[in-house]
Amino acid sequence: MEFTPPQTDFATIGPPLVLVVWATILLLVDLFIGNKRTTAILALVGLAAAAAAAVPFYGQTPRISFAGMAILDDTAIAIDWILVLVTAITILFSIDYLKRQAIEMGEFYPVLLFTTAAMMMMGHGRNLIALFISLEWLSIGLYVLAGFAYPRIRSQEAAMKYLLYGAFAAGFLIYGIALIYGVTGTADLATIADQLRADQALRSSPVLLIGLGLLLIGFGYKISMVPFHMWTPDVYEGSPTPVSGYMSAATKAAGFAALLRVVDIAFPVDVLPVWQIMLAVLAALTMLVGNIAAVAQSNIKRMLAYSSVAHAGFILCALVAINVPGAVQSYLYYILAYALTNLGAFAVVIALEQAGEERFDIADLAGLGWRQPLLGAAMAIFMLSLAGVPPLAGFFAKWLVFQVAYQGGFWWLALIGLLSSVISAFYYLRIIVNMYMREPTEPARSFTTTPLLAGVALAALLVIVQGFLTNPVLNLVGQTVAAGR
Amino acid sequence: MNFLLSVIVWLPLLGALILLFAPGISDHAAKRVALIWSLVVFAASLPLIPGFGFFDPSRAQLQLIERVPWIGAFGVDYHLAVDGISLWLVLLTTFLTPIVILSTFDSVNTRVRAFEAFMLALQTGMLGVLLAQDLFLFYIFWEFTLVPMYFLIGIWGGSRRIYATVKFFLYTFAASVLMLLAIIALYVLWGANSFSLPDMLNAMRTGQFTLDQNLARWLFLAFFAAFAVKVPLWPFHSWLPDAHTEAPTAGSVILAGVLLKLGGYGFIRFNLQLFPEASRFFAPAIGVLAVIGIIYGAWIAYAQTDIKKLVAYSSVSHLGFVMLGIFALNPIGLHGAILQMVNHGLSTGALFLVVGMIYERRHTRDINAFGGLWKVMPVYTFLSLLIVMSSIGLPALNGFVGEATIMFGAFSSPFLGWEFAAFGLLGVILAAVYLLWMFRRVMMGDVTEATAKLRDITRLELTMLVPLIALIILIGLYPAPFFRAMNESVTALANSIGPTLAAR
Amino acid sequence: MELALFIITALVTVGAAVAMVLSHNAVHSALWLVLNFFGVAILYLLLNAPFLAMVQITVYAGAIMVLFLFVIMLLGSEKGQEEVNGLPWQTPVALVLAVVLVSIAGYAVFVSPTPALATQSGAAGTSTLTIGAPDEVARSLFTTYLLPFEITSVLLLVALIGAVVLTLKSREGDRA
Amino acid sequence: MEELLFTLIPAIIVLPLIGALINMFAIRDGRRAGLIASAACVASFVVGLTAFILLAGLPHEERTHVDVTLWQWIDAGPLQVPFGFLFDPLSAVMVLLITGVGSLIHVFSIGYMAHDARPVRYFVYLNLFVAAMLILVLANNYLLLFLGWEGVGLCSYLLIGHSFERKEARYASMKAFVMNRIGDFGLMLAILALFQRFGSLNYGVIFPRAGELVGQQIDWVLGPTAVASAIAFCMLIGVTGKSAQIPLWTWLPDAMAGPTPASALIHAATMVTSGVYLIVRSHAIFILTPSVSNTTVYIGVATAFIAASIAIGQYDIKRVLAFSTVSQLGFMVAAAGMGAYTAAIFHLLTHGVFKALLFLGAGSVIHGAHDVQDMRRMGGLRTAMPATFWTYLAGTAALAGIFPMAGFWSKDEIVGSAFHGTRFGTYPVVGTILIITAALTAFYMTRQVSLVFLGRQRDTSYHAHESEGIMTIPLWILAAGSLIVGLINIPGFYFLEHWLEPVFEVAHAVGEPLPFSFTLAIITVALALGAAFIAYQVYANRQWKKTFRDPLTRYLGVFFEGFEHRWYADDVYEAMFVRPFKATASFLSRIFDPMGIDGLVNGAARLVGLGGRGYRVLQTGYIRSYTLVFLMGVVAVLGYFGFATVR
Amino acid sequence: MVPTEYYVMLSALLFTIGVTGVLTRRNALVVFMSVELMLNSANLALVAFSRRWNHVDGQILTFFVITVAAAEVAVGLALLVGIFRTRRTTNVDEVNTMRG
Repeated sequence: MEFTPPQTDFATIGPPLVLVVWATILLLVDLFIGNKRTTAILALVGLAAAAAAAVPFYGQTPRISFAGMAILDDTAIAIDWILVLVTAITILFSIDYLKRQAIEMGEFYPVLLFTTAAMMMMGHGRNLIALFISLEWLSIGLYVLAGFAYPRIRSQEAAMKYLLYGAFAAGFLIYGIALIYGVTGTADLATIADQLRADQALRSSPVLLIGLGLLLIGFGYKISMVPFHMWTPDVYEGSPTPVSGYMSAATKAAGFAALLRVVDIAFPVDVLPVWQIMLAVLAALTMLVGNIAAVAQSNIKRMLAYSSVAHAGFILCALVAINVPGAVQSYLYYILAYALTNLGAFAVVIALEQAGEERFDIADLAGLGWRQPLLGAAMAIFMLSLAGVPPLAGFFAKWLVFQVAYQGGFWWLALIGLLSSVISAFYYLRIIVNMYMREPTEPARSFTTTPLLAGVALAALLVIVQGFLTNPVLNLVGQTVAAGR
Repeated sequence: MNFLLSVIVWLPLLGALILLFAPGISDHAAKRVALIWSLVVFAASLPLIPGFGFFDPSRAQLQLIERVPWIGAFGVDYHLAVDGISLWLVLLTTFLTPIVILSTFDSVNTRVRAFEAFMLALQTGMLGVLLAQDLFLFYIFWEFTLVPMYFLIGIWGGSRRIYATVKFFLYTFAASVLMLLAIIALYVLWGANSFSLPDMLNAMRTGQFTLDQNLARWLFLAFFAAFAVKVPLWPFHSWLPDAHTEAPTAGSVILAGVLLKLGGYGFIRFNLQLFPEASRFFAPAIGVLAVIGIIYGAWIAYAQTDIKKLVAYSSVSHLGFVMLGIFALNPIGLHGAILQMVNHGLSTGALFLVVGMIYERRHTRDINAFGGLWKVMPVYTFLSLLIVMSSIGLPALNGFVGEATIMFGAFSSPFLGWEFAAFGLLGVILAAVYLLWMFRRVMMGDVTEATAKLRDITRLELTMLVPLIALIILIGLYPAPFFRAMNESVTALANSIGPTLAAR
Repeated sequence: MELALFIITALVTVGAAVAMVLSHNAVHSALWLVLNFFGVAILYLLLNAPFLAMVQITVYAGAIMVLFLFVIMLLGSEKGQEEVNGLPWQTPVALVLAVVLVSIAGYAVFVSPTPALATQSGAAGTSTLTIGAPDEVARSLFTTYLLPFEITSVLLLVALIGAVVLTLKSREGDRA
Repeated sequence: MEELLFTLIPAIIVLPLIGALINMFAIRDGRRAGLIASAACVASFVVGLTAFILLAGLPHEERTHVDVTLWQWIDAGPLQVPFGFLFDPLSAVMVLLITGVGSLIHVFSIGYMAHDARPVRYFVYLNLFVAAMLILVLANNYLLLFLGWEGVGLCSYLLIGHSFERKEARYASMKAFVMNRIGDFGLMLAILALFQRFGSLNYGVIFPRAGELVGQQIDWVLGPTAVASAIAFCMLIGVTGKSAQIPLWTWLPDAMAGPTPASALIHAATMVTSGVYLIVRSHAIFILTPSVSNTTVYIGVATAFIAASIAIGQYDIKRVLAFSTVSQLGFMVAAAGMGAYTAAIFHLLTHGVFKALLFLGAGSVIHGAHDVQDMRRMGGLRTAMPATFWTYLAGTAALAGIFPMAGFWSKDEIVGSAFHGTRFGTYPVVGTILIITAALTAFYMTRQVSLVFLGRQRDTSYHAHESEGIMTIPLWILAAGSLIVGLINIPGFYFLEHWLEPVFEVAHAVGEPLPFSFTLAIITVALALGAAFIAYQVYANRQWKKTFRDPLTRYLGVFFEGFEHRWYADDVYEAMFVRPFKATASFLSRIFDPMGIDGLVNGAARLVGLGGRGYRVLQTGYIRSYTLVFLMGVVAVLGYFGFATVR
Repeated sequence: MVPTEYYVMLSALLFTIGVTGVLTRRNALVVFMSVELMLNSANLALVAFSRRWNHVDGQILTFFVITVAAAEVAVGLALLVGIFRTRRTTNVDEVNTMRG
């Protein structure tokens, strides 16, 4: 029985590979490191290496390897870099937080790196199996991170809910993959598309469509698409705050990366437009439900959770019309803008969160803007950006995705998106109101440390700059999008 | 290529950043720095006055064009230019800002640096709105103006400031996003990968870009929403009394003085130019709303006991005239509307200043708490009277010139007609009713114990009011140069919309 | 013959599944599930997948279910973990939805005018035992599916660390 | 010569303005301010007189072309309005009246305002007023006329509200301004219409082309209406406002709350006459529309009669004069409506002189009686203030139309026109009413003189004294004027008629000189004398207390109540307009705006908040319910996809 | 030969039973078992399809699913043990401190 070694171009999975290797080493090295800050710094180094691993291939022809399982194109690299950025900032935020909350364990950073690698694989995957396993991989990592504050009850509850929900959703996802496989005989995204192109009957097969629906659901729950979002607020609230921030930024990026691959490569609009309207309705629901629910929140983490649901809806607007020129760029642009902004917002929460299990309410922000000018200003910038106020990144992002949606023929989606972003402005403004326009009831402590402030400042700066540099940022991801299909 | 407009637009923001970040600026110094800075900006804008060789009033087209590609992928340009329509509003903005900053010398004593910085940032936003010729750039400035204003009301405002500022923000924001959708629609429909307004208009004129009639009307309405709320046109006005009442004096002045004008400006610049057919179609309806606003605002102002609220409702009424002038869709109406925007900025701005002065003295704005000011504060009252009369529309003062011109426009407009002018004139009567009622209660009457020891106007306050009053009188007696500078642009615009005079 | 075997096995697996869901005792549920796994393993055999059938029995019915039983015993939670019911109306709704779901499936598989699942005569006819033979599986795993395979290894590593982290009793500086 | 004329005309206006500015910024002393103001006004009169003479030196047909444009006022595309003045015979006589009578009033004020709290301000207003009035009559276009029109409104507001500590002054000032505004509304509408029809507002463009309006109609809710009538009617609204005619007349009696000399200037001699001036100026339009002209006549005559009847029932010395003014304005408006434009202007001029005299006389009385205005508290002042008495008597005779005083000539011309007929026909009923009104006039004036000067002083709590020379001299001058001013249009010579001819030629509105009717003259004078005699019998030499009831109460009953309460016009207005207006304002402010319009806005926000809270109920915290929702989503999505292709 | 449809229907049935279990049972351990049942039924469908296409891909997928399930169970049970330590319950309905 002959054995043909597979064609393995490790460059195609360069960044995740580097991270996995580095994380494994770090896991071992950590045992001998007393100061966990060192571990954190080493993790940052690993991230830098991972980012660097993609540099030589940026702007090149896409490379496909591992029997078509993995791809390296600019989209993947962009996702990698976004993830590196997010993870790095998360690490900056975590260092002191973990210590203060007395949950400092060296394993945190390797698990974070492993999870990040898994997320990167979502961007590199070109096969439903690869995507499924990557998704499970990152899910397990996130379960661990969510429950990292063991034995805090909320942390445990978050992990538990996430895990049950995730496993439940995984069942649907794998069933969807099974059905797709059943009708097309393949799990390779590009081949699926070829089959669909070739076979008219296939395109109207209910089994295929049900499979597609299950795929959308299976990935959609990860990005908190309504009505598959209900885990989000509880998990975000209960998880250690840096993890919440990380989840809101990185998991979304990864989930959207996978959705992009699935929808864009396997079910292109020109072949199978039927999912568009479905996804558009879900996007509208996501925007509305997320924003409306956030209005009634008083706990800031829950509010940010619902806000992240809403933003998933905004990003979906671009996905709905992904066939439009510039859609992928806009999509990624939004993911970047959103990731930076949301992460920054969580960082401010981190800076203010006391040790223990107290709920952190919006009212606790009172007077922050004057007590901590930099922190307050940064938070204000994040909130305005999330609300979509120019000239911040969030505005440009919204403009791009709504323009894409409009161009794709979904003007009503853009309209709903715009109106729901007005609703969103209400609760974002409430944060600013509390920070600047109310006097504090009691002198609140804050825990601003250098790494945290650095992270916040970095995020804020990027949020401001991204808007003005919209063109370069768009070009960053725009080079080879078409070729990656 | 010259950079005059860019300098005017960005200089204030630079000042704001300096105020925020430069170390060691005391509150006291911050006021001075801001004042000097705004004066510099004003000085920089002075060359725009016709006759200095920068702005040529004999040309209808955009002038002093600055255009640089910005977001190439989507054809967004950094594109500034000025023409007769925006010229005076630009100058009004640069003129009012130093006065407004001067008004903070007495009235703002907390977080001064932030206040002045927001004020300057706001100026950049407003100027940007007036000068941007790229739809997208315009929108950015348009939305950006909300932010500093939001903070100004929210931080330094009265007791219900938070409600007021959130309402202000959300209401305007909600309406503006509709405009964003319309802008996106225009971009997509045109398909030329450009947001440039002049280019788009050119394409429309040459027939390269035609809009379906129904769609154009919808888009018109989307723009209408944004501008109508900003103006504010009845019945979209309800944010204004709250915002005005709660805003600090400086905020009210700039809000009434410039921000509201951006709505009217937007109508002229965008609705009229982009959708001439829809403008004609909707002109009577908007005219009706404008007239209702004129009467309604005046009527309701009469029932107010809060002076600021009264002035706020008077703005609703006065801006109704502006809308009437705009949708007369003829050169006279447009002339009047633009001049009336300037006038309202001067008069109502001054009115808010005047109200602020007694608020500083008494810390109340309740009309019933005053009386007999004419006796204890004669100079103050005299100036107030002038301003009130300007607001009432007394001939020989600026308000009359604008309102009368608008009325001539509306009366002879083929889209409106004499009924609109007649009902609009009712508003003129009512203006006298509520303003004189206020004047009677506040300035006339016997001195009460509370008002007996009030100080007459200070030199600082006089410095604020005198330039305003000088312009009020100047425009009242000799508005011709103001009209002439806008004449070419306005006439060209009006001619592009359709017939300008009703058949006799 | 084959059909008869299928039907019998199917009935057993479904019955075991239902019994698992209905059992009040968690240990019983686990045992019913084991039975279900066995039934599925038989179906695997019917489907020319002997290797998977073995894996099913050893990994699923063996390792995983033993782990389940172990935890049930450890926590003593075979009974009495269901007193609190926060959602009394949940069960009927769930049943209705389940029926709808099965109906959709039935429609898609059998009724739909475009039956995409019809056994493709050529392919099915030649279906042989060889496709599921261990060597075939191995070849695929280490060639085509090398990447997922490697990912799986990392996934297991993460799960391992996670299991440790989530239950570690004491840690440095633990004050909580 | 003509150049000189051109430079003089702006000076007429600028002089009082300069006076006002000097007083405003440089003068703090009341007496000095009075002198400066008077000087400015006198200078203006001198300039005006010079200009008048120069104008008279021009050939007949050139007299209507003295047109000076200072600068382009409004330059808004098609709307071109100059800041320009027209010095034609009509404006010339108006200028002389305004500056002439104005000067005397200024001088008188120096004395009268000597003890006032704010004399400087007063003189500023006075000068401003003169300037505004001059702009009104000198404007060469309607918009500039409107500037003066509203300018005098403002100044009257300021003057009425001069002693703003007094409640009635505050209210009266506002009432005056607002009522004037209502009238201005009509005038402005007329101006708008004129522009729309003619594309210009200049008299020089409009009047020669006024004939174009014939046959033009507009359709509106009341059916087709002639454009000329519409325009004229709108103007008429303006006239009723400014000249205190029905229905906008109630502000004028209240306006007596201002300082008495101001009343003399504004509410007697000049400002209120601008309505008459407007009709005469716009005769080219009015002659096109007999219907509106007739309406004007009826309004005038009704006002004349009603106001005269009210004057009978008043106790306030100034209020009697005020109603007399309203009544006399009714005469003028009626004359103007009939097309007897010269008669209207003639009466305007004579009335300007003798009404100023009467008001100043009343001022002198009030001044001498230490601010007492109630005639019941006076009586017998003849001895204390003889100069005032005699001059006042002259004024009374003039007003009552006693030969040979000025009022006789001018009133007679109006009544004569009514009977003799004009281009619109004869008005015998109107003429009769006017004669009766004239008799009433003699009655109430004699009543006043009797109550104030004759008999004995009923209230001795004050010591009455004669006013100083600076006040009495103007009285004497005006008394003389009351005698001679009637000569300017004396039958047979008709100086005024011929002087104004060029003005009316433009629209071919020159009328035939009215033949003098001795019968009519004798009847009117006899009636007036009879009425005066009755009044004298009733009111003189009685031993009343200071709170007596008028004896007419006994004879006239409710009618006298009606006189006394001004036919309840204010109450009716209050109930019909003011209260509903206030109630509506309150409703809009308290209910409609916050709950209706803003309620929708806040309601939308509340709805979102409600949605948010409602959603929180769904987010139960039970993972099982989350999975249930998940499953619902699955069913929905699969339901769609399962059946998406079947359709 | 038994048609693929039958297998798919069977797997759908089993899957739905598993779903019902997740939705109705409150003992976290039984919920996990129900999830395993769901995954198992998906596997059945995969293997059936594998036969249909006559290649091994579906079976490989099944293999991965089993592995993933195992890993998930490991983490999940560890978490359950942890929760049991702090709360003395495995009833999912008692784990609801966060809501709204």
